[in-house]
Order: sequence, then structure tokens, then C-alpha cells
Amino acid sequence: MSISDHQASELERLTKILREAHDVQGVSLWADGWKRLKRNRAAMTSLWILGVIVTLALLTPMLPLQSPIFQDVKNRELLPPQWDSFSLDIQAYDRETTDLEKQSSAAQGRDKEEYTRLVSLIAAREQTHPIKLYWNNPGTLVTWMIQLRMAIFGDYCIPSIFGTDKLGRDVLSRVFWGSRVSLACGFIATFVSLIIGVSYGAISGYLGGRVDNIMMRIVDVFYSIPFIFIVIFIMSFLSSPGIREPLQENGIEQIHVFFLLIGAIYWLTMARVVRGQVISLKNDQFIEAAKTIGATRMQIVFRHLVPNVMGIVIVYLTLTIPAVIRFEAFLSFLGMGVNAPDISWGLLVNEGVQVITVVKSYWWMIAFSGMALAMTLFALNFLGDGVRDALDPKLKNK
Amino acid sequence: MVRLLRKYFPFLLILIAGLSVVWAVNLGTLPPAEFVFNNGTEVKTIDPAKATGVPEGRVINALYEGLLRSVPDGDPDELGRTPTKPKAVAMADSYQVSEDGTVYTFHIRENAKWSNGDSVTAEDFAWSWMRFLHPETASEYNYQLFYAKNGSKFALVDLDEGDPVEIEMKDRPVTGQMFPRGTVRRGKLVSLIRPAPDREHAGDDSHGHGGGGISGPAIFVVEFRQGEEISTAAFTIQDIDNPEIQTLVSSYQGEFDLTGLISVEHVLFDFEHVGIKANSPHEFEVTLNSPTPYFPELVAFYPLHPVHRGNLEEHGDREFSKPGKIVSNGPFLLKERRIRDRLRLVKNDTYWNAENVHLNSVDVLAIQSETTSLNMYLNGQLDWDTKPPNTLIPLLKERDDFVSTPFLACYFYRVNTSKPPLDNPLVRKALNMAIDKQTIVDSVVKGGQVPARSFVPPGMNGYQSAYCGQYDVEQAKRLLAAAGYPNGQGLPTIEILYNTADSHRDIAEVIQQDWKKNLGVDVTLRNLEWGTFLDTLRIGDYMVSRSGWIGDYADPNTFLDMFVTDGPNNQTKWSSAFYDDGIEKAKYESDPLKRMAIFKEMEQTLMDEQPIIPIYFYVSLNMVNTRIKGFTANLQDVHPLHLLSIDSEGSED
Amino acid sequence: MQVLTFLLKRFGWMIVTVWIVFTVSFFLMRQIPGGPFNGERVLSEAVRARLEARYNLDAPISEQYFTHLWNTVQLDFGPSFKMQDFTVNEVLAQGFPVSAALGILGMVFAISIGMTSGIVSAVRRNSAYDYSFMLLATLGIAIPNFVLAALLIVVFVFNLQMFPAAGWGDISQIILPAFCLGAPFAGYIARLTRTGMLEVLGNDYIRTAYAKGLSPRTVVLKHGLRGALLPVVSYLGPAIAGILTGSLVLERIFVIPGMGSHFIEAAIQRDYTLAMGALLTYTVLLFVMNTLVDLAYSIIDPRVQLE
Amino acid sequence: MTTPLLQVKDLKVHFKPPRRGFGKPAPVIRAVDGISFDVQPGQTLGLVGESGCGKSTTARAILNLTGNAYREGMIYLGGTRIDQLSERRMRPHRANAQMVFQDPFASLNPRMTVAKIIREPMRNFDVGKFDSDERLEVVRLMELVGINPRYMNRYPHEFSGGQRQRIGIARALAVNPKLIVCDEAVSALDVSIQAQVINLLMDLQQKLGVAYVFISHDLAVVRHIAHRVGVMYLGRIVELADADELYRSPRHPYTKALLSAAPVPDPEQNVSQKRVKLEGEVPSPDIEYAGCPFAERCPDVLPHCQAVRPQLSDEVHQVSCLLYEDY
Repeated sequence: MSISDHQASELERLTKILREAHDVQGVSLWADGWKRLKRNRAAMTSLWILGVIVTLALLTPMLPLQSPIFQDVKNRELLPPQWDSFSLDIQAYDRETTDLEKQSSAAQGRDKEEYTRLVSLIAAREQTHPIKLYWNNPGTLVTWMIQLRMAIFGDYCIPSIFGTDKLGRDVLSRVFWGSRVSLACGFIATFVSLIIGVSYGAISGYLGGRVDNIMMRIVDVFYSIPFIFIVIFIMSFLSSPGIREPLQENGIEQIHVFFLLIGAIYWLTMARVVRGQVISLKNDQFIEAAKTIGATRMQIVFRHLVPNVMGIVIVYLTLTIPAVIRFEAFLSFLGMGVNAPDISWGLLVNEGVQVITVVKSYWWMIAFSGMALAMTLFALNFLGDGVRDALDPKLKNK
Repeated sequence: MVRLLRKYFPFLLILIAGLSVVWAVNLGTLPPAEFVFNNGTEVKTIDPAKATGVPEGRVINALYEGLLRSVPDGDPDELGRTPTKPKAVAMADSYQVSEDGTVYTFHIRENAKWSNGDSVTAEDFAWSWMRFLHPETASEYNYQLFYAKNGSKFALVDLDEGDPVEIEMKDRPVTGQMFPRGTVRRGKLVSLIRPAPDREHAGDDSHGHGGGGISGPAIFVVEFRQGEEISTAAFTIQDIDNPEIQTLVSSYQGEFDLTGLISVEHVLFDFEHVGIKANSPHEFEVTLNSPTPYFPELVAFYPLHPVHRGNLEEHGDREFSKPGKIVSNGPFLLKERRIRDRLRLVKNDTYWNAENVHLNSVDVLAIQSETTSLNMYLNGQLDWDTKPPNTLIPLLKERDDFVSTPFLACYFYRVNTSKPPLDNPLVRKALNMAIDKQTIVDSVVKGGQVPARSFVPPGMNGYQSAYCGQYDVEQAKRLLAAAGYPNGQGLPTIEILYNTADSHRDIAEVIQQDWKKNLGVDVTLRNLEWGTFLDTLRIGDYMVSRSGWIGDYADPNTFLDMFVTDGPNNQTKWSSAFYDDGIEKAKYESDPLKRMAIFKEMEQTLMDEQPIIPIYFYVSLNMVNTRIKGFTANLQDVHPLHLLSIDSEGSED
Repeated sequence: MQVLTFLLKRFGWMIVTVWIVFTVSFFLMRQIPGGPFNGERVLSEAVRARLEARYNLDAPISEQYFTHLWNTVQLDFGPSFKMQDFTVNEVLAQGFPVSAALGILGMVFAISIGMTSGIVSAVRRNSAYDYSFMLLATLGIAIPNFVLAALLIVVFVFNLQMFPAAGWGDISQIILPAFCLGAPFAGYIARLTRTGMLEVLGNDYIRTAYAKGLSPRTVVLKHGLRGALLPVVSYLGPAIAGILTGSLVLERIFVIPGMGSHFIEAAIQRDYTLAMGALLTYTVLLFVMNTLVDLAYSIIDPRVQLE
Repeated sequence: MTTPLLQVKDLKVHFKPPRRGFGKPAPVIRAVDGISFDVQPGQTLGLVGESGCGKSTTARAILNLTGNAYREGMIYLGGTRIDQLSERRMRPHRANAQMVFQDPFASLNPRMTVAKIIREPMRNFDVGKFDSDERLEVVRLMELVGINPRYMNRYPHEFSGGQRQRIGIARALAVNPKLIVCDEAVSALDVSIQAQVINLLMDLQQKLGVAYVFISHDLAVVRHIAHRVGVMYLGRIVELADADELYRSPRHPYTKALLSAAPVPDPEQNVSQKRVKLEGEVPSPDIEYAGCPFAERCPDVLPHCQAVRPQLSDEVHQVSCLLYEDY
């Protein structure tokens, strides 16, 4: 056998083993934790609830809901929860448009004047199409989803089982649409805080010494800043004429900045938590091992340290999301939250709080939005507990 | 030591907590007053000269009293509103107007007293009005006295050569406060020396209309006469060693000797030549530039209430109004003041009409939340709630303690006439006609407000408002088509700006929907918090903006003069020479009928051009405990506290 | 000695913090649109110019900065722009004790209710007490405090007529707001206490203590509590910050004349000096509290080192 | 004699421990206090001593892992002085010297699969590609260290201690190092497993010609694997000799004591030696001694031992004791 033959057969053998190895997949710590989490009934229920809430929020445009912003102050103001059926008039509108289109194609060539009139009328009807009216000029994706909904459910709408608000809008649909903003706020802001906090904390903790000292003093300084104030200022600043237009031209709405801003506030505790974990991990031998095998500092931080602190980070995330959602509600209370026609749970709850008086309590205005908010936060809390138990290394070794 | 601390730490913590609770709950308490009402917000100041706003007015009218008082008087009209009239039931017991309507003589009642026992004299008024106009006071309302002869020259330091001037030397007895003033010398301005170049820029403010009097380096050469002797001296309000002044002096080549240049506090138009004069301790005379039929209303307005000179000179500008220091002449005294909590007023026994003041103590609360305020009212903690929440008004209306009438205020949208397509009056008219104002009134604000078809609210004596058209979708569509946007095609998105408060958003949302539905116009909303909102409005970075205006007095002028070209409150970029002329003409018209006719014509112009879209006229909304007597619904929503009394028999609780 | 150097160092950092906050907010405030003298009624230029001169706002920004900074160093925050009858110092002097009282009481509520229910839950693990307490605690965390306030007002003010609706002055008026303020933190503290206790009670030395014949109460209070105290104390820092924010809302709902309302109003109305004064007060307060928490932490846990 | 692969000259490593609580600042710990030795290519140097004598610090110092600790002396690896290199400039040299760690449970990243763990150094140094597929190289290495390569996608916690140590060795070998520092590499393992791993290491030395610095507190283990052995006491080498020589005729009283306390691997040889019992406790490394640090516990102590510091003699069998100096 020649050398190359030998090599070839060796290669073949190794490749075969490699293929076999593919069938033997290990159980990572994550999978391990997940297994434990699955046994925790409260956490799993929470996870399911959250899953359902998030899915519903994502699919909201496809659900047969009434318009969240269309008002009927005359007839439907502050109705209590009810089962009276309600339907939209979109199909009729579309039928009319189709009729007009038929007429125009009939008129085409025959009666030029009539044809132009009809064409411009059809174009105008496009402009005033109910979808644009009922959902405030939705984006492409949402429009598509609403059209899908029209294809499935037609004009049918779920009745106002959550009642209507002071402008005659359907609370049920507002709660659903509000979930989109609130959850987006919770998740995006938390994600921002995660990125900043984890990187900052991990770098600070790993580098240690003077760098760590300075970085943590900076965190201390930030900790002592009452952020609500800064938020007020920055939001005002961003809405000032010289700033707003350039941002909008680049497709950045105030709400996006709002998300980022909240995220940028909540990274502090995350950074501290991560730093603490990193400090306790960084003298572990596998970190020294990583050094000896030539990993750079950044590799050590982000390949070796960060994945190992993600457990605690996830636990902390489940605490941050509720905090962020509550902060958004709090800002809405002060009138600095999302802008109309955007809806958030905080806004709805705040609207509800205003009509709780002894003269008359329009309880449905707060009950459902409050419940949605509380349920989400509740579920996140329980999930956080469950995740902590599942990932707790103390339990693991037993 | 540390270990000891460590051991007992939990107990220490508990001890600290306990002590702080004791301290926390042991804060001073006030027994409740006889009458408690919500003033809506913290008053910014109770110095009449500096105050603005309705809440401030309520307090200042209770603490101070002017020459006249606006009181409900006469028979209620068909809406149940009692007209309010400025009457001599205050410091003045009577007044006369000269035949040409320009000289007012007020007779101050003999028994008018300050709370420290001093008599209220005409001199007090002259001095207080001088302070009110003085540029250093920077009173926001000072234009109310620009009607007085030379009033604006004094306030705006609008000096021309030949004018009589007063010079305040830099020798104020108390530094850091404006009164007592330093030595004042009076003379004639013979020369005003200012840098020659840059006239193009300085041109705007050299006459003091725009830029706050004489700004930049200036040297005043003043001539003094003492018997036969005539002397001149040069003054400047800058520092002597200010380089600009130095250049000015060295480059000066005129006839006057500038060597003895003196730096002084102020050089103002001589107040002795302003039409405000104390003829005798009890006779006070005001000379106006032109007949001003609503001048008595201004006199009754709280900024013109007097303050006690000795009090102010002793304690200074900020301190004089503190409880314990304040000397006032109104029906009530200020007993205590807690910021953003309450003002405690007690009856003033030295008040001339004290026997007819029935309330012994009044608490003025500063509750901003409408819901909280209503809760406190319903809970018996308040006797008068000034702002019940909109949502509940249909329910509250049924109660007999709900007092509501339309008053002199309009809720309207400003339209920025410089932004296409809103520069087209047809578009503006179409927008106006496409708003279902009745629905807004019935279903959003709900307080019995009246849809506005004009800008000036109805009910003004002898005035018939103009008309801007009904809710008419077809007509609106036609107008829009005529403007070149059939069915809203090609019309850019319109943005409605509003501030984050009250039901502005609800209204904006309804209008957004009306426009979209009726005209096919895309509308976006933009809310800003108050400070940003005002600034945005001022620099004109908006398309359509929510606004409101409360009349200062019962005359169309208070509404209409704001839309003259470049008027500070115009803010719509709308300009009409015809309109400007009309408003100016009305100023000098002494025939009331003709005057009203001019106003009506002008308002019609405004409504035809539509730089503003009136939405509705406000109503006053008050919840008043039925045990309170003397509370009358009126056109200006003024409810002087000294007219209220408690009917103990009608008491509910 | 080491405590002293620690405190000195912290003091140094506090100065730095305050300076940073001062500088950032000074320039941020002047960057944002809307000056302090804007009102619905537009001022004439003359009056505006005079007002700006009165408050030194017409000076070059750098001069304003240094003047203001120097005054601040001397603890003189200047006159309030909007509450013209008062200096900022007067406003803060009136508002601070009120907020402090509310905050302290809220904190005491939070700690006492939280720790008690946490201890009970831990001792009676998996009992009905445990479940209901923990459910309540989670609820407390999940419900925004302004919602809680609205509900409590309906129940306690109108249905039961136990408390006045709002206001400030006597003890009956402080209970509801303090409770609403403390509730979410009580929830957190209850959970922290429970977890901390369970961790400690699972340790060997607790079993030894039982074996030595110590009564369960002694064991729980002496050893268990100490274990529970650590996480609770370390939570106090964020809790204090949260209490400050929470009081902003509750002061509004319950008409309490504290710092919170000044703070928000000043920011909205562009009352530069008052906003600055309130901001710096909060900053110092937060810093001092954080430092105290660190100190307390090192007292109860000998392993912790002061940096 | 060829040029040594590793040369350590007069190495000192001192730590300044952080302050704790309210206590006084702790004094400097002289973990390594002036040691020198060479390692020849393909040879094994054993370092023995009680815990706390500075063995592990020495190991870390060789690989530039002592962080911010104060360090003195010179270290040459393959002729290059490495002790003053920055982290970045050290990196290329790391491929030459690898380490196998004490705790098989802590030295592997629990979040990575075995394949990833072994592949990581290859990636970092861009070596070891077998037919341009690193995974094949991983398979080869796993076979080499005796783990079934089918399990390459498993995680460390799914392996036993001995297997994990083999993974650690595979990781060290991945970059074809000339030197591997084994820091108590087998002490955490059961005795039977220890033997397997030791044999593996020796096999690998045979096959690959790699040199070891083998650190252990267990004299028997060291004797088995080492060509030369150094005995450390309080941060110094007190005796350094060829393994056979050292075990056969120890000279330093400390070495003698250690050997007499150790389990007897070869009863015949130890008959003649009587058990030497050490008095007292290991003194703390934060005191600077004027004389011999072992003097307090030394059974053969001389009067001037407390005052005069012994130097390591300059022979093949080096010893640092006044008994062998000319006094």
C-alpha cells in the first residue's frame, strides 16, 4: 500500500466515524435545563400563556377583530361588554368598486368621458379604502395580513365582548393591538439592555483591575441618575423640529427611539449581574485553558464567558421585560408614552384608571387591559422562577 | 465594633424604620377650612403684576382688590348665564368718564384699608401701576395699560429725542431688588447717541417696538432745568468701562460734552407724563390714547390690582407675598401657603365690606388630576370642583350640584397658511366643513359645549358673531375639488399637532377620522408635551394645531386683535391688510354700534379666509356643593369668593 | 479607618456624578425646544427679553453654565422660573420632607409586609399560606401602582369610607399612598426573603442548630433571617430608585405636595432651575442611599469588601 | 546536551492579595521565590511538593498566566524569552507550550461539545487540518487519547473524570506543542484511572516526542513519569536531580521526609530508610526568611540554618541545604 493509499483509507475511516458521530448528539446544559423546566408545571403554563399571547399579538391583523381606532362616538360610546354582532362594510365597498370597474371596462372605448370619470373615481376609492381608515394606513405586511383576514372571515367581527371605550372603539381589539406595542417595547428594549449590559458587564468583569473599577464607577454614576427625567428631556429633544425630520426621513419613528432609550436605561443592573458572574467564572480553569490555547480576550469573553452567564441573564431577562412594560405604562400615565394612533397596554390601563370613579365605574375599560398586562407580567415572573430553578447549578449537581 | 454592629444590624434597621415612621406621620396638620375648592394647579405667583392665568386670578381677586370688580350682575340670559359687569363695588365707589371717552376719574372710597390698617389711596394705585408697567417688572400683561397715554412708551422704553425722561441712579437702598428705587432725576432727552453703522439691523428695535427698548450701547444726553438754570449730563445704562461705550464716547463728534458720563440703572420715559395720576388721595385719573369702551373691564382685571408699597419695599419682590409678610386689601388674607398643596385664606377684617364676607376660611387646593379632584369632591373633601372629567359629565349633569354654562372661550384649530395645501383657503374651508363639530361636542367633550361656527363666542353685549358654515360633507367635497383635489386625490398628508393633555387627543382622533372618511385626506397626529408644543407653534413647524383662547374681557377685540399681521398670538402666518386696518379702525371708533359692525365684518373675513377652524365654545364646568350659596353661573366663569356663603341648613352632610 | 476612606472615595465619586448630571442636564435642557417663558399667550419680545435678563438667560451659554455651577456649588439653586414667589431652595425644602416621609413609610410597609410574608412562606413551605402569599407578591409586582391606587381608592375611600380620597396632612391620608408605593416592593422583598431563607434553612448548620435543641423560632429568626437579609439589603438600592419613580405617580393621584410633582412639572414647564435643583437632589439622594446600602451590605456580610 | 526546550532562571512570583472586609491589608505572598530549571525536548521534569509550595504558580508562570502578579526572572521557551511578552505577542508562542489542568470538571467549557473544545485551538492557531477538515483531525486526536470519537458531539458533563482529562490532553495536543505543563493533571482522578492517564501521557511522549513539566504532590506518580525531578518547598526548589538518583539517594532532609511519608512503591529499596517525621506546620509564604525556610521543621537542623540562606548547588544533583555547603 502506498502512502497516499494509506492516507486515503485513513481518511475514509475517519470520515465514517465522523458520520457515525453525527448520530450521537450530546445533551447540552440548555437541553438539560429545558428538560427540568418541562417538569415545572407553573413555568410551563406560563410559557404556554406567553406563547399564546405573543402569537396572538403577532397574528392580530389576521384575527376577526373590529377596528382598534375606528370611532363611533354617537352610537357605541362606552358600551358594556356585549354579544351584539358587529360587522365591517369592507366587502360591500369592494363589491361597489368591482361594479365600478366593470362599468369602466364597459365604458372603455365607448364613452371616453365616462371612462375617465370612473377611473378617477376608482382611484379615489382606493385612497379612501376602509382598510386604510380602520387601521390607519397599515404597512405592507399588516395590510397583507388584513387582506388574508378578509379572505377568511369576511366582514365578520367578534362582538365587543370587552365593551367599548369613550370614543366607541372596541376594547377587545384595542387590547390586542396594544399587545403588539407593549410586547415589542418589552422585548426590544430588553434586548437592547441585554446587548449593552452583557457586553459591558462581561468586559468589565473579565478585564478587572483599573478598567473594571472605572467601568463600574460609571455604572454607579448612572445608577444615581434619575432616568425618568432624562427620558422626559430626550423625548422632548427628539420631537424638536431640527431633530425629528431627519430621523423620520430615515424611517426612525419616535417609538423606536423610545424602545432604545428604555433599553439603554435597563442595562445597568444587567451589567452588574453579568459582571459578578464573570468575576466568579473568570478564574475557572476553562478560562485559563482558553488562554493557553490562544484565544483572544474578546474570544474569551464572548465565546467562553458569556455563554456561561446566559443562564442568570435569562432569569434576569424575565424580570426586565415586566419592568420595561411597567415603565412604558408609567410613562403613558405621565402622557409621555406612545403616540396615538399607536396603542399600548399602558395607555389603555391609564385610560381605564381615569374612568374609575364612584359616580360610575366603566370597569371594562380597565379590567381587560389590566388583566392582559397583569397576566403577561405574571407569566413572565413565574417563567423566570422556573428558569432559575431549571438552570440552578446547585440543583444540577445533586 | 463592627462585629457588634453586625450582630445588631437587623434591630438597628428596625429602629431606624420605626423612628422614620414616627417622623413621617408627625407632620403638621391643618384643620380643614370652611370652604375648600380645587384651583386646578399651583398658582405661579400671587403678585398681581406678574400673574397670568385663571387659577392665579381666583386667588388674587380674593387677596387684593382693584378699583372696580367684575361681578355677576343683572338677569340671566336664555342659557342661564348672568352677565358680568365691572362695577364700582371695590376700591372705587364711583367713577366718571369724560365725554370723549378718554379720561377716567375714579373715586377711591374713604374706608378702603390695607390689612395693616393703612388707607388705600390713589397714590397706591399710581405707584402699583407704575410698577406694573416698569420694564424691570416684565409683566406679561403690561399691554393692558398701553391704552393709557404714553403707557407703552414707558413700558417699552420707547424714547425719542425731546421726550421727558426719568433717570434712576445706581443707588438703590436695597441691592438685588427693584424697589425701593434709587434716586430718580427727571429731565428732557436732548440727544440719543448710538453707534451709527449697523443701522440695518438696529433699525428694527431702535424704536423699541420689537426688541425690548433700547438695546446695545447707547448714551443719553439729558437736559435738566432748575429754575432758570439749564444743565445737561450724559448717562448710559451700560458700564462706563464697557468697550462699546468707550468707542462710542471716543468716536462722538457732536455738540455735547460726554466727559462726565454716568452709568445709571434706567433711563425711562418720565412716568409723570404717563396718563396715570393721583389727583388727590382719593381721586385717581387715567387718560387714554383713544376711547376704549372695555377699559373698565381691564381696570377690574387682576393685574391692575394694587400692592402695598411699604410692604414690597421692605421685603422685596419675591418675599413680600409670603404669609406673615403680605399686606393686602382684598376680602381675604393669606394665612398659609404650602407649595402644590394649598393656600389657606382667612377673612380680612379690615376689608371695607367685611360684614358682607361670609366665609371665615378658605382652602385653595392645587389638584391637577381631574379624577382625584372629583373623588375628593364626592368624598366631601371639596366644596367646589372646577374641572370634572369629561367622560363623567353626562352622568354628573343630572345632579343639581353641577353648574355649567358656555363662557367666553373658544376651542379652535390653527391652520398654518404657509404650508401647502393649507395655503389655499378653499382647502381650509373644506376641512372646516368636514368636521362634525356637533358629534365632538355631544360625544367627546360632552359638557354641553356649543359647536363653534364663529370665532367670537356668542353672548357678548351687542355683538352678533360671524358665520363659517355648517357641517356639510358635500359642500366640503366640492370645495376640495375646486381647490384641485377631487376626492382628496393628490392631497398631501395633513398633520394635526396637539399637546398631551385633556381630551385633545380624542378630539384630534375624531377629526382625523372625519377628514379621512369625508374627504379622503390622510391625517397623522403628533402630540407634544406643553413646552415643546408651544415652541413648535411659535416657530410655525406645524400644519394644523389645536388651540384655545379665553377672552380677557367681554369684548370681541380680545378675540379678534390676535390675528393681525405678525401679531404675537397669530401664529398662522395669515396676513390681511384689510383685516389689520379694520381692527385698528375699531380702536378709535367711539360709536359702539359702528364699532361692533366693524368687528363683525372683520370676523367674517377671518371666517372666510379660515386661518383658524373654530371647533366649539367652552362651557364652565363646576361641581358646587349645594350648601354653598351665591354661586352664579356667568359669562366669564368668575366666582368671587367673597360673594359665597355657606347655608348651614342646606348642608348635606 | 477603612470605612472613612470608603466614604471619602464615595464622596469624591458623588461630586463627579453630580457634576456630570449637572452638565448633561444643563445642556440638554437648553437644547430642547420651549423656553421657560412660553405660554399659550405669547409674550411680547420686550417682556421676554426682560425676563431672560432677570434670570440671566441672555448671557452666553458658557457664562450661564459657570454662574449656575458656581451657585450650585454654594447650594444656591436660584429662583424658580415658574413658581415666581419661591426660590428653588424653598420649594425643595417644602417638598423634600413630604416625599421623604412618603418614601420612608412606603419602604417600611414594603419591608415589614414583604419580610413577614416571606418568612411565613419559607417556614410554611408549600402550604396554603405560602402559595397565597407568593401569588399576592407576584400580583403586587405585576400591577402598576397607579392601577392599584385606583382600585384601592374605590374600595377603601368610597365603599368602606376608611380614608379620605387624597390630600396630605394627617395619618389617614398617608396610609393609602404609602401602601400603593410599597406594594410592588413588598412583593419583591417577600420573594427574596423566601428564597434567601429557604437557601439558608437548607444548610447543614441549621440542622445542627436544631439538633442542639434550639427552638425553631430562634433558629428561623437568628439564622434564617440573616440569610434572608442579604438579598433584601442588596435589593434596597434599586428599590429606592423605584420608590422615587413610583412616588412621581402617586403624588399626582393622591395630591401629595412632594418633590415628585415638582420634578415632573418643572421638566414639562422648562423651569430650568427647579428642574436642576430637583434632579440634583434626587441624584445626591440616590447616591447616598446606594452608598448606605453598600455600607450596610458590608456590615452584614463580612465577605463583602468595600471598594 | 542539546539546548533546553524550556529554561527558567531565577523566577519569582509574588501576589498581593486583595483586602477583605475591614481587616488590615494582607502582606505579600511569595508564591515562587527564585527558582531555576531546564527542560530538555522530549523529556519530563517532575515538580513535587506539598500544597501551597508554589508548584501551580510555577506552572502558570511558565505559560504566562499569572496575570497581574509581580514577576521576576527569565523564562525561555525554545530559545525565546517569553516572560515579558504581552498577551498579544505571547499568543504565537502558546502553540509551543500547552497545559493540562488539575480539575477535569472545571477545565472544559460546559457549554461546548467535545468536538468544539478540541477544534478551538486549531482554529486559533490555524494548524492541524487533516485534509482541510478540522473535524477529521478531532476524530484522530480523540482516537489518539483513547476516547471513542463517536462521542465528539457530546458535552463534557456526559463524560467521566478520566475521559475528561483525556479530552483536556487532546485539546493540548491539537496544536502540536513541544511542551505540555501538567498541573496536578491526575490528582483529581481515582488511582486506577491515574495510571491509565499517566500511561497515556508516556505513550504520547514516545509517539510525539513532547516534553512535560509534570507537577504533582504525589512522589510516586512523579517517579513513574519524570526523567528529572525537582522538590519544592515554600516557593523554592530545594533539590533537583534525575529521577532515579533522587529517589535512590535523596539528600535534602525535606526530600527524605517526603519520601519516607510516601506510600512505598518499591519496598526493597526503602527498607534501609527510617521514617522521618516532620514537626510543625507548613509556614505561611508571606514571611521573608533570612535563613533556610525549612529550618523550623528540619530534623537535621544546624545552628546557623536560621541565619544563612542556602544556595542551590551547581551539580547534576542539585540541592539547597547547608548540610552540603562548606561551612
